[in-house]
Amino acid sequence: MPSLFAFANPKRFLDMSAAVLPWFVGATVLTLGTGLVLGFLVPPDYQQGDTVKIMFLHVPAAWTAMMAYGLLALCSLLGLVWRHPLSDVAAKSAAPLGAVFTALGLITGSLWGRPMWGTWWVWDARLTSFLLLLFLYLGYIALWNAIEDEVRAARAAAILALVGVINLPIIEFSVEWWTTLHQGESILRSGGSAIAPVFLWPLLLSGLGYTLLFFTLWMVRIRTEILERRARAILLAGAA
Amino acid sequence: MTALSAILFRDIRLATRAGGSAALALAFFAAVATLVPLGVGADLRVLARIAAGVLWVAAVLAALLSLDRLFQADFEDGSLDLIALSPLSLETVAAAKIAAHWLTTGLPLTLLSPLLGLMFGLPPRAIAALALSLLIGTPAVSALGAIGAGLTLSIRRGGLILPLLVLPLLAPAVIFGAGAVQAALDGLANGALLLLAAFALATTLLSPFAAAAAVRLNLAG
Amino acid sequence: MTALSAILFRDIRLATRAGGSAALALAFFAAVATLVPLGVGADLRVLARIAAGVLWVAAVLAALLSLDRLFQADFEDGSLDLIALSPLSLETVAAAKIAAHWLTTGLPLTLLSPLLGLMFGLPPRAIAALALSLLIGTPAVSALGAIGAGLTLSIRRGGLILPLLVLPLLAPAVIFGAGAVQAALDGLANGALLLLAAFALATTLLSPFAAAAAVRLNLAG
Amino acid sequence: MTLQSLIVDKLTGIRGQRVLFRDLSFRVAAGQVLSLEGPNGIGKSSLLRMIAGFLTPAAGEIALAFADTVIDEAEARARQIGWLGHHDGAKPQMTPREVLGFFAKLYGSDADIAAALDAMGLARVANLPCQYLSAGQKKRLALARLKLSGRPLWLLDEPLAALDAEGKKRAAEMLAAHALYGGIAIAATHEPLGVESARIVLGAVS
Amino acid sequence: MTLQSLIVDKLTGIRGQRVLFRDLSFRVAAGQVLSLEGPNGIGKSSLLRMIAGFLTPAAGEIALAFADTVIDEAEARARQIGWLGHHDGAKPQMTPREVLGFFAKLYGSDADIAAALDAMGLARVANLPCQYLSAGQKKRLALARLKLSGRPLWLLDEPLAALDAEGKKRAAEMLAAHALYGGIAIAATHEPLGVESARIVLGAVS
Ligand code: HEM
Ligand SMILES: Nc1ncnc2c1ncn2[C@@H]1O[C@H](COP(=O)(O)OP(=O)(O)OP(=O)(O)O)[C@@H](O)[C@H]1O
Ligand SMILES: Nc1ncnc2c1ncn2[C@@H]1O[C@H](COP(=O)(O)OP(=O)(O)OP(=O)(O)O)[C@@H](O)[C@H]1O
Ligand SMILES: [Mg+2]
Ligand SMILES: [Mg+2]
Repeated sequence: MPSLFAFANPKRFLDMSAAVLPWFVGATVLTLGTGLVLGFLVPPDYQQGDTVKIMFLHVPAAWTAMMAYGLLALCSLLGLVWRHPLSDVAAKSAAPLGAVFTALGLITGSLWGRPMWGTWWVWDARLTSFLLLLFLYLGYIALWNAIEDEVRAARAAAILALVGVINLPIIEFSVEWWTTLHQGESILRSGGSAIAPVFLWPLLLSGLGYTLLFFTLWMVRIRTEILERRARAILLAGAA
Repeated sequence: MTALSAILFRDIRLATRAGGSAALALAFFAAVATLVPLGVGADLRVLARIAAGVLWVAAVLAALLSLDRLFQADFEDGSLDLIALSPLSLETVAAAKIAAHWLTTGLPLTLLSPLLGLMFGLPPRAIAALALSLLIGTPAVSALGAIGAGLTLSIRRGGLILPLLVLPLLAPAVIFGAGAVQAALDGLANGALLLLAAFALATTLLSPFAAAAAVRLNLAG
Repeated sequence: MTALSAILFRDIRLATRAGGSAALALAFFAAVATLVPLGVGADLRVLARIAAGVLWVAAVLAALLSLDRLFQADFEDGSLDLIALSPLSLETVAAAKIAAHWLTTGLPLTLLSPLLGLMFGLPPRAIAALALSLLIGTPAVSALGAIGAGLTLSIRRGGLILPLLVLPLLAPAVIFGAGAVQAALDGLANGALLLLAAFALATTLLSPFAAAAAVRLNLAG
Repeated sequence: MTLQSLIVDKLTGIRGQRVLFRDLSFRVAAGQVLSLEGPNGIGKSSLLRMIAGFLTPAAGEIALAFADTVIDEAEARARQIGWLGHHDGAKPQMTPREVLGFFAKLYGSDADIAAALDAMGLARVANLPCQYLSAGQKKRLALARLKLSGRPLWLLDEPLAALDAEGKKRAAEMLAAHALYGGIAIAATHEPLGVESARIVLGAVS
Repeated sequence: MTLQSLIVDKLTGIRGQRVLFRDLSFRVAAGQVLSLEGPNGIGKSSLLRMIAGFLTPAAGEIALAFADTVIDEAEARARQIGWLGHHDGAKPQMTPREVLGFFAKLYGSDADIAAALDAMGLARVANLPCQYLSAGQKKRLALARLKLSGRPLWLLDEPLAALDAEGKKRAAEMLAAHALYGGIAIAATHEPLGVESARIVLGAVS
């Protein structure tokens, strides 16, 4: 198993990612495709009706969004402590994706809320903390954009991301404390899942699909970022 | 004409550029609107009841946020001296800057407001009224704010004093604006929007002169 | 020790001078608190119901208002370079500045809050809870704000980004703070104040390090 | 209409309670460079700001004589002035090219930006955000902007500060050329301007 | 412990993508004044900020040799440095006396403030808010502060800019005295410092 520092070398990353990218694309299309197709073939839920199908778009989006912030924070830590350039790039590239998945979760969620709760939005614990998560992402992106100098921007954003993850559980807790109206952990509950396998498998599949989709897009963004920086370096070198 | 557009486009460019005020005013608006329910509670009936007031105040604050830099940024780096010597009258400059500020804050805020209206459980009619009232009212915020920005120009912590000067002046905008939404909420029509329009029109027409006077006075620094 | 107190007293002096942030934060707090009823309507039952949330949010915003200058003012005029070379560690400097900021904003806001509570028709018990929650909670605002101030140090329009960075992090403070007031209002005891205290303590202890780190990286300008 | 002379007549300048200069009178003819000298804090910058119309004189007249008219009113005088002050007027997030482009539009000049940058040796940093410019580079940018203002009366506050030898030479050439074309330049300075120039030395008022 | 020398070894400085200097090595002994010269934008200010520890070198060493120890770690080095940068570090709403008083406390100096102000000819404006000071007066204030920092290694960025002849003389005397008492001073400058000094001229890197 190659050490992190092996990946940390941008050049090596470009080669590796170039090799694996096609496979990721394939796997993404496959899993996400089947997951969603199965999802839309499931029988209407006895109480939720056809709207249940939104779940296959919504839940995975939510999962991926949260996973993305975890990765963002991890990369930030690596960048801050071990200073390898790639982790900065990785963190920077993860943020917009995470924000998009968060937004997706919010949108699909509220689309779901309309039939379920008769309203587009309710100030329920998880929705609210999810909304706050979106703000954390936006703040991170804003900070990156606002600071011209790349190294400085990376460090600053990293500090913010870390403060964010430390605070995230507290936010989650406080919001839970504030109110609870959203349905609870009904999938990964101890003592097996609460929803029928017909829902479960498509859900897990599309969950996997979303995850793969995230990693694929992430890789692409990192590659473009690296290449852009090289181009800029060459330009400036030429100018000097 | 090119001179005027030069200022207009430069300010818009600076505001919309990475880290510029436009996007951030939006984020501030949304963030404040989000914090309120956290304090008030999730009861949509209550929230709908206070949505108009809270969102209008939040919008005003979001617009004010970036107003203190309207002239000060140019003042501190010396650009304002150079602009003052340009063929443009300070009145024109002020007008251009007000326009740029509204285009980069008031307008985006208006466009975002329906979403927040939804989250506060406002019915469609009230949401329409909210957006409309912001569309009509936010120019007054930029305009009156510009006067404050001109007055607090030479004060380092001007950004702090600004809200004090401007918020009281903006009370009518908040009253009429929120009033219009309440009216739509209670399904009864009142002249709030008209009053708001009159107020906005008057302030927008007069403030460039007041702002220019304030700036001129501060250039003698 | 003298070095530390030098910074503490200097910042306090600058903040309490004419045009300093202390008085202005208060006025801003009051202005926002008065503006909201104008939008919401004068129904005291509704106002009392939302007082906790609105006042807490207003207090947070008032405190944030002056936070962006916490380090930036010293950064722009070169003082920060000189402070960084002083015998004090940046962590100590950050702590001193946080303390000074709280003493000149958080504390005054707390002292003013009962008055505004009255205006919102809060009963005595709730007013006490409001003041107490602000007393306990506002240090967290200064502390987390300092991190944001350090991060946005080198950004001209840092004052705009700061709220976006800090407000989400402050959600717990608002929730517990307002929660405590609600509890007092509904006459039932919940652990809000304790949770708030824990949150404030943790943030106040940790933030000087994060803030110092942020400042350090920005000095490499 | 061509500028013939700047006339300063019995000018008195007061800052706060302090009288900086009293009954100051002088005359600068077209094609002249005036170097304004005197100890720190004597009032050079204040005098320049007064001529520019930013400060109002406690007493006295400032007039611009043209072939056909005389302008003694501040508002109109401002339109004749090219300004180079202590602050560089360069937005940290804008590049030198953008800064010059903006001011060219603002002053209605159709000068060639690239050439202007090149003339001050800024070609290499033309697209670098101004926050990264060195002190001297910022000063050079300010000089480039002054030149493309196309105004007949130049007011410069310590134009040579922060410039290297080569930069000082370019600045001097700029002033010489401006004078040659019938312009007027007044520069507050603590070092020789490097061009043939009249001198006024401000001294403490009795 | 007395400072013996500053050693800069194979220092490489990079801003953004641009290499300012590569493998720069020099040594300044106690009692020496070094004048740092070179064209605009070559990297003088950057080098000073690097020695002060604000910028981290891309490669190379900066060390302070004392009679008993050697300090090569930035954090500790900072405690030996007196800084005079482009910005004056004077709060507009504070008076020169307050500014000096603050920094004296901060640096743990018990120097006589009034005397320090007088030595720089600032007695008359001692109680005037700094926003009203002239450019030269601000520079004089910065010099006064540098002196009372009591640090052995002085880093000065264009110390003479904006100073009048008499101010330049005082600055030169200050540097001479500092060197005499075994201190080290490095000054980035575009004009002769007026004291006996070693010179380093930065040039473009190949
Ligand atoms: C804007 C609206 C919504 C947002 C932001 C949202 C957010 C989330 C999040 C973050 C998760 C992942 C939680 C986790 O796995 O730990 C989630 C899961 C879920 N959401 Fe939503 N949700 C929204 C609306 C809805 C609605 C209206 C329904 C249906 C009534 C719904 C049903 C579910 C279900 C069934 C899960 C999976 C259960 C679980 O993971 O434990 N959501 N939602
Ligand atoms: N982020 C960056 N990207 C590219 N170049 C940069 C960056 N930051 C600074 N520079 C360049 O590095 C150089 C640093 O300038 P520095 O202030 O050290 O020069 P200097 O010798 O002090 O010049 P002066 O004599 O004008 O003061 C400048 O040429 C500047 O354009
Ligand atoms: N409000 C005020 N009250 C008292 N004195 C003031 C006030 N404002 C300015 N001054 C003084 O007026 C003088 C104006 O300085 P000015 O900048 O014109 O001098 P200068 O000749 O440009 O000096 P330098 O050579 O240092 O640039 C200074 O001595 C300053 O202290
Ligand atoms: Mg001057
Ligand atoms: Mg320099």
